[in-house]
Amino acid sequence: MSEHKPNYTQADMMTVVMARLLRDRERVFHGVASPIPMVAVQLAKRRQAPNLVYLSITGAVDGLPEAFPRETTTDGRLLRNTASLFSLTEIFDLSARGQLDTAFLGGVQIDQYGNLNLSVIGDFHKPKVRLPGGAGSAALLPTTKRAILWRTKHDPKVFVEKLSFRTAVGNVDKVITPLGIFSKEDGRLKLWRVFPYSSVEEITSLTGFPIEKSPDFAVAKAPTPEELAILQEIDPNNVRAVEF
Amino acid sequence: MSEHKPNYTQADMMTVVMARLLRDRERVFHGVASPIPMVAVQLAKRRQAPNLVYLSITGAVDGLPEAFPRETTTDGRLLRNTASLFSLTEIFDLSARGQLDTAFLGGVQIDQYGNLNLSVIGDFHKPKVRLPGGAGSAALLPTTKRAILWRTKHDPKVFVEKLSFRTAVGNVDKVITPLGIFSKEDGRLKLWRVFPYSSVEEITSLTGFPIEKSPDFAVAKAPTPEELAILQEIDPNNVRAVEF
Amino acid sequence: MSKLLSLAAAVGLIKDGDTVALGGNTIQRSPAAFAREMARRKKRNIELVKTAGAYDVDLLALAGCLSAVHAGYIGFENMGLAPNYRKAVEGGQTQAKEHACYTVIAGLRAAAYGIPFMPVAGFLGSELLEVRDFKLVKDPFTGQEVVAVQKLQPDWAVIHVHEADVEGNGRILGSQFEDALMTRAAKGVILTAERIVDKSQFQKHPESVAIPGFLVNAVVELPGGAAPGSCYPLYDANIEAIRSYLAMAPEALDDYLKEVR
Amino acid sequence: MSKLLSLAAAVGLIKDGDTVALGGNTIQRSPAAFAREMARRKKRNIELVKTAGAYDVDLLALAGCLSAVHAGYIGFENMGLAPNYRKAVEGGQTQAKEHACYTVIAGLRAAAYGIPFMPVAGFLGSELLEVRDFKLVKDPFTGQEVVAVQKLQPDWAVIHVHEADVEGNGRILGSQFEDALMTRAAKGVILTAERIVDKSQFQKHPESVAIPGFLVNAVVELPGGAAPGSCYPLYDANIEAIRSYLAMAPEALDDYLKEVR
Repeated sequence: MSEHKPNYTQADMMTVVMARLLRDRERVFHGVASPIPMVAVQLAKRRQAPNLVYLSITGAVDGLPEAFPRETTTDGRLLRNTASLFSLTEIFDLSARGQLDTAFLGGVQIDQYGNLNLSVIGDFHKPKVRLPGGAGSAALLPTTKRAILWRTKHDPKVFVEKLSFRTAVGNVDKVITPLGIFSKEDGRLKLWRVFPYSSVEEITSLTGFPIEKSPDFAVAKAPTPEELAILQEIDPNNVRAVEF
Repeated sequence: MSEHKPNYTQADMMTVVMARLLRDRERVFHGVASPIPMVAVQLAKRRQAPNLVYLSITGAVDGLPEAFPRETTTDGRLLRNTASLFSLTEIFDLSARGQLDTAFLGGVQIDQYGNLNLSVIGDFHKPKVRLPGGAGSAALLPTTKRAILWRTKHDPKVFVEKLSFRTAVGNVDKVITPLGIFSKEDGRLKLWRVFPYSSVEEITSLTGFPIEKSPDFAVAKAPTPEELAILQEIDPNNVRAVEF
Repeated sequence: MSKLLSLAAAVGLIKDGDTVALGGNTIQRSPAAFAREMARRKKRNIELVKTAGAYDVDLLALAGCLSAVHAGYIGFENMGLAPNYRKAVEGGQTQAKEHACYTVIAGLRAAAYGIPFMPVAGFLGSELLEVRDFKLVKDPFTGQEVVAVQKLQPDWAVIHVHEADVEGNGRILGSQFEDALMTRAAKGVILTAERIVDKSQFQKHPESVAIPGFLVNAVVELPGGAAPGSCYPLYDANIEAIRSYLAMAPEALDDYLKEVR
Repeated sequence: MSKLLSLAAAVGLIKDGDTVALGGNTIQRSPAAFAREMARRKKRNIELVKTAGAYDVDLLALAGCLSAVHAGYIGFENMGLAPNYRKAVEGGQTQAKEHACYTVIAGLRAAAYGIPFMPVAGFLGSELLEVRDFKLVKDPFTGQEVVAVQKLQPDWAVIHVHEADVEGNGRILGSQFEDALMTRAAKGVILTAERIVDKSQFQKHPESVAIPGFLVNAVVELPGGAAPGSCYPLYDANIEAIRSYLAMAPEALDDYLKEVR
């Protein structure tokens, strides 16, 4: 990492680039345990995507929480402001019929094809570590128009050559890490952005699969003062950093 | 018919025997165009079946209308008193999973097996008469625990040797006509009750298939003064007679 | 993002040949005024989807709009058959794609769930299996055969609601019928509403708002839009008007459409 | 017909070996007090059904009640893994019948709709297809292959609601999660309720009452029954209590169950 200490955190960086990927009017979903997407959606709505349709497990449509819950992203606080309820079942149906634009999904392990493992380390039936499970991913990843993955650790145990188990496969578009962003192009994750405080070398050394740069590779723009100001305003308790 | 004019109508008789067939606590459904079942359910609830669960297309559960609608049985008036909504879709599901006790269904033609035609007279694709269609019957008749059919005309065009078209087949238990009641036993409709003002001979002459008596054959008990009094109270506008 | 349109503009979204699901049930809360405007605009080769229909379907049949009707029941209940629908089917202009109401629901569910077909219980023994496009499918777990209904995805769902906001959130009081499912199954949704309310009204009771605005393409303010049918608890069906419609000579349709707005 | 029972009597309805669906989602409105009573009564060989679970599932795993868990996600979200569920699965006492949450829903739908299986979109490419009991089925209309999920019919659905009447009508405020579906899929339904209200309260707003009484076998008055989870908007999750549960040594369970009612 650069020695010059930036005026923003890795959590800020991840939240800001995630928000920038969102488009106005699209239908966006996040599930359990998704603090960064929860904050990024509100940031995007304050900037380029005021009419983004925000869906979550709570059933809220365009929930606008006064404060973000810290330990969970399925909390009733997300219901504030909603004018109708659209349940998780309905969100899966929406995705299944091809009408969900963006789903945020995580992965304990992610491979170079953007496939992910949330199930087990070791054998499925006699696991060394039983992980929480893929939640919606096996159903959503193949049906959402695009998935944006994120993981707040970037090391070779996360970005692996081979998954212990393939929980889900599908329409991954981008993978956001604390150091940069992969883009799935021609069926593989290519390095698309490196964050200002990291480097291709650092990412290469911390990734379990070979790094290839995207034709659109660039250094990501640092969070702007405006972005940071909005973040501070909407998330003063720094819930976006809770996964670090 | 007997020359002694009874103090009740054929509609009263049909309504009363229909109500007597209902049991306490059972789940009972009627659909569109079902004035006699609509009234019979309330009569049964006032007598032997206070906890009968009454379901209709309106979504009402145990609706208790102040007055019965005359032209339709899907009217919002049936919603009065309901404490939850249980839609038509849910009623079909309930029946499909084997939890609907009794469904009331009609038939423009009914054969000796209790199969019914509500679709066409003539060829299905080039019909002589296009009938309204079977509504729920093809789905409900095979899945409800029992169906009670009724028809306010008893003649050889209704009770036919051969249906023009077989719309639905299934768990018919009883068929109520203005003259008597058939019971399905060993796969066939047997004459189970004859109404006091009719006779086996009359029914035989007005039925298109051969009449065989049920081992339990009897003359139906005429409506009691108590039954008639309740009918008068709950249905002073004689909606039960609207199909005559 | 207001989605408010005039009735004419909303009807204009529907193209000849489209498949259109109509909300409500028989003479209850069906989009009657919308159907009349479709008739005025001489929509052609429309395939209707409805569980149980009456005035709306019959009027569109009379106006020559319908190539086919997917429905479980078309009739006027205790008032009798649907005369013009009957004639259109018997004359061969309109195809009766008869369903059990439940198979309409199953087809809509398949569309809403993004699957090509729905298995459905019951239905065996019905000759509808032979004359209509239902099939059997084997349960891969037990080998048991079950009826399969193909996905039925309308181009449009047209729903008459009590209240809508300009973004398309819609609230139905009382009987919901199969309307919410139709809005999920269809590619596009048009609401006609007794009145337009502020979104803040819905934000107080989101659980009573069955139709989220993001599924809706257009909203038409249309008080009385279900008449001569009912819109419980706002108004009852106008039985006299329905009986007079039923008694009308087919040639009188143009005058009728001019007169009844 | 009052269906009011004590908590103990309601838990007594559940037999060893039963399959039990629990309402709520993660730490929101799950039937936590009911789960503790199941633990106290040493229910054995229970198969749980849940879309996303946390405290309820973890506690029952710790108490040795669970032979299997059908779920999409079991964990404490931003607070970490479910330690006792993990151990029970890793030790072989409890089988993780992992689903995508949507396939739990699909299995419940099959049960609710009375069909042996549900086709479901997506899921292809997941190794869950190979290690779990999912199959492929051919769409009889197009020949396209689609994933089939077998009917998942719980013996019981246990749902914590805000309000119930003695007949079993139940009202949930805010997030409904998949609870209504569970009540349709299960053979029997038990409600625990923050408060018992008079039926007339529901008769004013029947459209907000998601669970009709006739599906319900037992109602337990149980204020705070979702704690330490939330019951929005009545109370938030008690995070301190959850963290202290997570830090607890397994041997402390008996004391914990005595202390926490």
